[in-house]
Amino acid sequence: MVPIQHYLWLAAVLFCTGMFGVLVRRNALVVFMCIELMLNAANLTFLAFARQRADNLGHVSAFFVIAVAAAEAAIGLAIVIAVFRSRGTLNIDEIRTMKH
Amino acid sequence: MSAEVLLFWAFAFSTVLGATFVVAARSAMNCAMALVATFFFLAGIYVLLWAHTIAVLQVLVYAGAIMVLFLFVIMLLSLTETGLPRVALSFSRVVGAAATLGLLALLVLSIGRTRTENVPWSAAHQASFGTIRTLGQILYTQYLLPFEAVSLLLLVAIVGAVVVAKPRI
Amino acid sequence: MSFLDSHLVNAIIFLPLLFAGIAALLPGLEKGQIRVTALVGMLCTLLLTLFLYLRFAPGGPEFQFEYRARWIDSLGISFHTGVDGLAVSLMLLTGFLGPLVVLASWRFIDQRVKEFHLALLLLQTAMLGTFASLDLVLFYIFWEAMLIPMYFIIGIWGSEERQRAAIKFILFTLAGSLLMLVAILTLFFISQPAGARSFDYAQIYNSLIGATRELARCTNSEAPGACASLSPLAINLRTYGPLMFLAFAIAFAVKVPMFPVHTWLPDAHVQAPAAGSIILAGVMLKMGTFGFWRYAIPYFPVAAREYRGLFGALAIVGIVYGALMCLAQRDVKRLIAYSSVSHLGFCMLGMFALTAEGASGSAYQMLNHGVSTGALFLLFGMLYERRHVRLLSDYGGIAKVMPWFSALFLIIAFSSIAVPGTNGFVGEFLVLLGTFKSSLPLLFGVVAATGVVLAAAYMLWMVQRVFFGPLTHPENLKLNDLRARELATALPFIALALGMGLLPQPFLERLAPSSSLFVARASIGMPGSQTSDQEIQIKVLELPSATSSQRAAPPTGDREPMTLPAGKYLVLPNPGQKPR
Amino acid sequence: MAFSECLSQASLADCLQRFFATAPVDPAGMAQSLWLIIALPLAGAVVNGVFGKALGRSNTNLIACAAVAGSFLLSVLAFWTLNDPQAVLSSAYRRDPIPYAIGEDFGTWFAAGTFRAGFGLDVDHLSATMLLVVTGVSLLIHIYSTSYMGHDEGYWRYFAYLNLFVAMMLILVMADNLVLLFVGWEGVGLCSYLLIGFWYDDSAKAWAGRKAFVVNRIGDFGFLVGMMLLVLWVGALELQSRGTVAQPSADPWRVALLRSGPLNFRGLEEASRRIAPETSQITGAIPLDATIAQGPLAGFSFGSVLTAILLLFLLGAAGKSAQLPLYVWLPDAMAGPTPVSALIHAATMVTAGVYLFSRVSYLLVLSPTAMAAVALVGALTALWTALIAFAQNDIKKVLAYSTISQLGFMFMAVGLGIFWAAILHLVTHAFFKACLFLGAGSVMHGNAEETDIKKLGGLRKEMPWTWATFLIASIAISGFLIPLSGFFSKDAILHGVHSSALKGYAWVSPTVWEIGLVSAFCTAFYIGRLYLLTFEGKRAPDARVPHAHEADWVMRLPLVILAALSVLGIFYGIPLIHTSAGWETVMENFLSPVFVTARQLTRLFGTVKVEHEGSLLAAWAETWVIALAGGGLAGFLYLKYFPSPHRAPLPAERTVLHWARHKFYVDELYELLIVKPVRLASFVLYKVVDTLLIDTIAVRGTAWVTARLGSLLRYLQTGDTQSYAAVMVLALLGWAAYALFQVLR
Repeated sequence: MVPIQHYLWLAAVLFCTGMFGVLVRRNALVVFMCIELMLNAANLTFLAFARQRADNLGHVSAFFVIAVAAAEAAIGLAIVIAVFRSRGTLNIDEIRTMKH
Repeated sequence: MSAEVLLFWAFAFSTVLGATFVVAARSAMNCAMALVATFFFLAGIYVLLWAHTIAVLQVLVYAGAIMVLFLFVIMLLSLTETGLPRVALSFSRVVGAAATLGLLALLVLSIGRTRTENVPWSAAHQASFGTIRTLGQILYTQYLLPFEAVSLLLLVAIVGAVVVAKPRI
Repeated sequence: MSFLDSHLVNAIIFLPLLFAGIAALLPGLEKGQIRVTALVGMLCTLLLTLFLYLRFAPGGPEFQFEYRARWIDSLGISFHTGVDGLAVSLMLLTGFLGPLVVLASWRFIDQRVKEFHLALLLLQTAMLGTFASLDLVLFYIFWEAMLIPMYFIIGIWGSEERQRAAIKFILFTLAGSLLMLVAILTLFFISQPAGARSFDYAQIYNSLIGATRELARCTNSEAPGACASLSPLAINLRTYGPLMFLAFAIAFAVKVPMFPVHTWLPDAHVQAPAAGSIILAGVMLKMGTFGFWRYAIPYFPVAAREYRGLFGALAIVGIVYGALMCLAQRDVKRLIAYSSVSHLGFCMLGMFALTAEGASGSAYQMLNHGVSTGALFLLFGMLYERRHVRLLSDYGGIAKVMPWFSALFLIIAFSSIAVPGTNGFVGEFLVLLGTFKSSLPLLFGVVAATGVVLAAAYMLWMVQRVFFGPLTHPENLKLNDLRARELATALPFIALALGMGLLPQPFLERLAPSSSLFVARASIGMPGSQTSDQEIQIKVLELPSATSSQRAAPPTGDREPMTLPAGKYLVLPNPGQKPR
Repeated sequence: MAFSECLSQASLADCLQRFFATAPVDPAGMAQSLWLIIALPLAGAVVNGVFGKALGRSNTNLIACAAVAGSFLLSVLAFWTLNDPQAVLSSAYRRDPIPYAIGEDFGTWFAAGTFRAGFGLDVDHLSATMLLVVTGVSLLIHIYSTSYMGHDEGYWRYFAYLNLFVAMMLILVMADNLVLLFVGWEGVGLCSYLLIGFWYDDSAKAWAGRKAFVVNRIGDFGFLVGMMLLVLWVGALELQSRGTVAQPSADPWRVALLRSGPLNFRGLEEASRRIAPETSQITGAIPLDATIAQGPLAGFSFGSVLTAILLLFLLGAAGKSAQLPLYVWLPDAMAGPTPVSALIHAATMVTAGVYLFSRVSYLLVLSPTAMAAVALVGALTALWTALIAFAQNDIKKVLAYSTISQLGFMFMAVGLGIFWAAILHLVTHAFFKACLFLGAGSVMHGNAEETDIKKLGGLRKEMPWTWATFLIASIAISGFLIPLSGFFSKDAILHGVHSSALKGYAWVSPTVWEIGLVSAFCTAFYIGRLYLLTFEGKRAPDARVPHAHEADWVMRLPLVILAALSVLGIFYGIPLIHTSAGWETVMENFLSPVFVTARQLTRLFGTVKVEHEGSLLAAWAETWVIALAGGGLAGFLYLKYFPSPHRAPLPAERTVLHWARHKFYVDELYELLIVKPVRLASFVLYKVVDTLLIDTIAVRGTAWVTARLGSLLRYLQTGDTQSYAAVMVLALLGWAAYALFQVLR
């Protein structure tokens, strides 16, 4: 019987890894992937608690998360393509359009 | 040391390993591959949590659809070996990394401190838990509106993706 | 109250909006259609306002044609509209200017015609709403909504320096109105007990009466114990009343504009197209005086009396200073703009005289200025349309080539000089009389009267430079006189300028009750005045089908004075005196 | 009863008496139709102004003249009606009806608070006299103008303005309250502005118009403030005297004050009756030096405030009637067409000030100080401008200064309470000065618009009609050779001035009298000079046209009529009527009902003491000698002027001439002291306060500071997504730590 803490620990580790990636990597695509990691960490937590409380709502949430992740990926990748077209690079350091 | 525990540790270890690869790998292609692996292992963990449906979805949607999308993009932009230098140190990055580690420590600490006995595992497993039928029932009755909303979201996402990605329609 | 009475005001307010919707559906290239639509909309509004004006009973209750609907109960905001004598007169003025403005820009505006007329119609709705709203939030919404279309009208269809002028205009006004917002919120919180709070104009006022009396008693008497036992509300008023008054006052003073904060006006006027200038001078400046009249002074009479000398002095400085500025101008539109500063000085002076004559004169002066200065801008707009220059030195001898135009301009110029028989005279005479009758020093009146001389000096100087003398510029030789459309635009102004000068009584009758009430409220608690709460209380409709019994509107009709709902009043930190 | 059958019973004199003393129309009906007198010219103005161009010249002339003729006839009717004993005005302000007056209140004009101003017309003998003068002279001048302006393409504007002027003047004359009078007061100023600048494409002329209006406005400022103070004064009087009467509500004066306003003339007259010296025992009367208890005027005494009010009115009157120090506009006003100068700037408008003071005579006699001021202003003006008139060479300028000087005479009379004499001189002056101006007009007309008298001369033979009428008028004004109307009216003034003393200002009347005599001498001199240089001698070598042509009969007719009138005016000036008080002139007797209150108050307060030392005949002789001397000197100097001045002027004379020719540099002085400083102040204020202080430092400064602060904050905005994310993480970390801390506690 694995205690729930283990699952949570795993989730925490995944989340932080993903976040680390988001913060340090410079390749926009990789940053995206790391975001997916974080989402999965969230999913894991949901499911763990769902399992613990024997409550299906956790699954439902996870379901929605996946759906949203799909949408997000689609848009995000489209943006990546667009940016690459215009800038010819995915290096975040060179994409500073938020600065005006 | 039951099979469950054994499997958990196996999956958990490989998941973390995969995640580390994702963050660490030089070329985007490798990252993607590592991510696929990670998703698979996570799916296993989900199974351990009796979330069969989600596990299946995980494999289908994530490992399947989304990652394929990623790979397509990578190939399309031919980023395969044009590895950028992995990290360029900058103030914000250092701070961010430090903060992440701090957060990790904090989470681990707090999770460890939560006492188990007042959060016991629920009673014996009922057959309906986590099955597609139950999920379907919930989704199509109680959560119909969010469900539809999500479908709409996906539609918008598709259209948006097309609009954004295409130079001209 | 019949359906018509209760919905007439709303109909007036939202009719331009409706037509804006129609115009929005028209294709942008169909300039003619759009113009006609806007014109028709404005005309319908004018007809309705005229109907409202005639239907308004001078002897009746203070606020008529009320409409009140539940809106945001949780915040005590209700959709409450209604008109008193002043509001209905100013609405008539607004409605009157509407169609003329559309006609005035018939030829001049040729790009973005659709957007322009949309802006005009929205502006009309916002202005009418500002006059008619009886709920502070509603008022504030309309008040701010006014800025946006005007910003675009100046910024898009203006002349060369338009961007700067538009930004200056909006920044000045916003700076003021944000202060006002703060004051409104403070008022909302302190004036009424928790749970019974409302943004309703009347309820806030009625709940302030008692405390104001206490405060007046305390400030009037030198006895040491006079301010001993003040209610928490009175203490709040004592500490924060002046601040809130100033917040309101600054917001309105910018709009008026009063002396130190007037510099946005010339720029805005010079840059705006004729239509913009007409509305700006005709209606928007009245928002400031109207605000003083409706909100700043009645809500905080004690504070207002405290600062009376200051504002009176500023008004007089405005009169003389504005006139002197006119003498220094080389640009016709600037000159007219500064003359507005001078004229509105009279409005403010009459208001702060706190006498019936002064108040009536001030209110009448608001209408006059709308007509006269509006007409000046209109007429000069016609000239500008032909020559596209503004400097005095670019004209001269125009009377030779445009006799009709010159005749009309001369008449309006004299009405703005306040020659007896034109509208200007009645207003200025009453204002001066009120000032002399008031407790302000006699010198105020005397100095204000010098404005009469200066007005003649600068106006005739302008007329001289533009219309008389030899035709020096060859471009002016081939100017053609007014077309039928332009004549039709200008003649109503002439008719009104003379009509309001010879038969002012119909207008004054409607203003009289409001002005007497205004004076009574402004001089509440003053040694001279013996007005009972019952007389000065504002009686409005109850909130329909009140679910929460607490937020009951003050009694309508002649019931016994309302008793304020008991409850916990918010007590702000009061340095100095401790609330008991 | 018909005239004929009357003759069968009574003597001719009685019948004439009775005939003229019976109203031709029902007085009440006349009163109700008084407005027509104003409406006719007003309608004419509108029609001519709007359709004049389309109507054509002859129609315009017809309409203009017909309108004025109509109101002239109505005025005659009104005048006639007044003589009827049953023409009584029942004023709301007093119980007993007022004899020899008709009036009608046409409703409220505007009202606010306790103030009311009404459309009320009120005709008594004073107004009626003015009515006849105004409408009569205007009619003649209209007729004259039809020929004079015969070739001007702006004829329709001209007649529209002229009609409008007549209407405004009639409002001024008939108004029954000060506010309505002010309408006419400013209205005539407006019309004079329009007519002076009639030829507006000559900027100098247009500027002259503006100068006239602005200077008038300075006067009107005084008038306006005076009115305000008068309202306060009446209010204070009402309040203060309230306690002294039995029941105020029954007092018609108090009731009417609220119902018909405080500025009604009858109301003011009634108010003046409420003032009494503390010695008298009149119930409810307030002593003049009582202090005002409350209100804005608290602390001042009624007398002092009244004096201030009257002095302010004096400012107004000085503006309108071109007295010191505001006379400077009138000479420039000669830029207008000559008939306009004759009508507005000689006969009617400029006399408004005299009319005003006669109107409020009952107030004026309450304040000796004000009276002294009026008299002195009049005297000084008379002398001052007469001196300037010496050296002017422009025929119209000479007449203009002579007008100012004659107005000065009227002010002298008003100032010493001899109102009837002032009005008499007003009437006669209207006749002969209009005649002179029209004559000058015809001279210019016949000499190609030549106005320099040094370039005229010898016109006697070429323009006999003009010459004759001009001569008669000159004699009338100067009293040279034979005494005519002007002589008697002027002498009535001088004699009255001489024989009356102001209370507290005993030195005033002798001073004024002497100045008056000197001015009379000057008058005779400059008029003689004008006449001689223009008509006598030989034609000037540098004349524009070799031979002047006489005007056509349309222009001659008014000249003749006016000349005749200025002769017939004599009968108003000679004491013909014997009353209890002794011999009275017709005018004095005729106007006595108007000034009855003033007389009573004068007697009550002893403001003016009249001691008849010296007989009238002696005074006449004296004045006549002076006139002869002046005229003689002129003749000695100028009779042989042409073809060339036979002698060079003496050095002293030259300096005098030099100063006089430049009008003593008064215009330049005003320019330097008033106009320039105001302009400078406005310019400096605009540049320094508005542009620099407010706009640049305050507004732009704020903007600048804001911008700097903003650009400082920009450094935080790197635009690097990851650094933003890092910040988020930090925040997350913070919250997590906080949460944990909370959990552990």
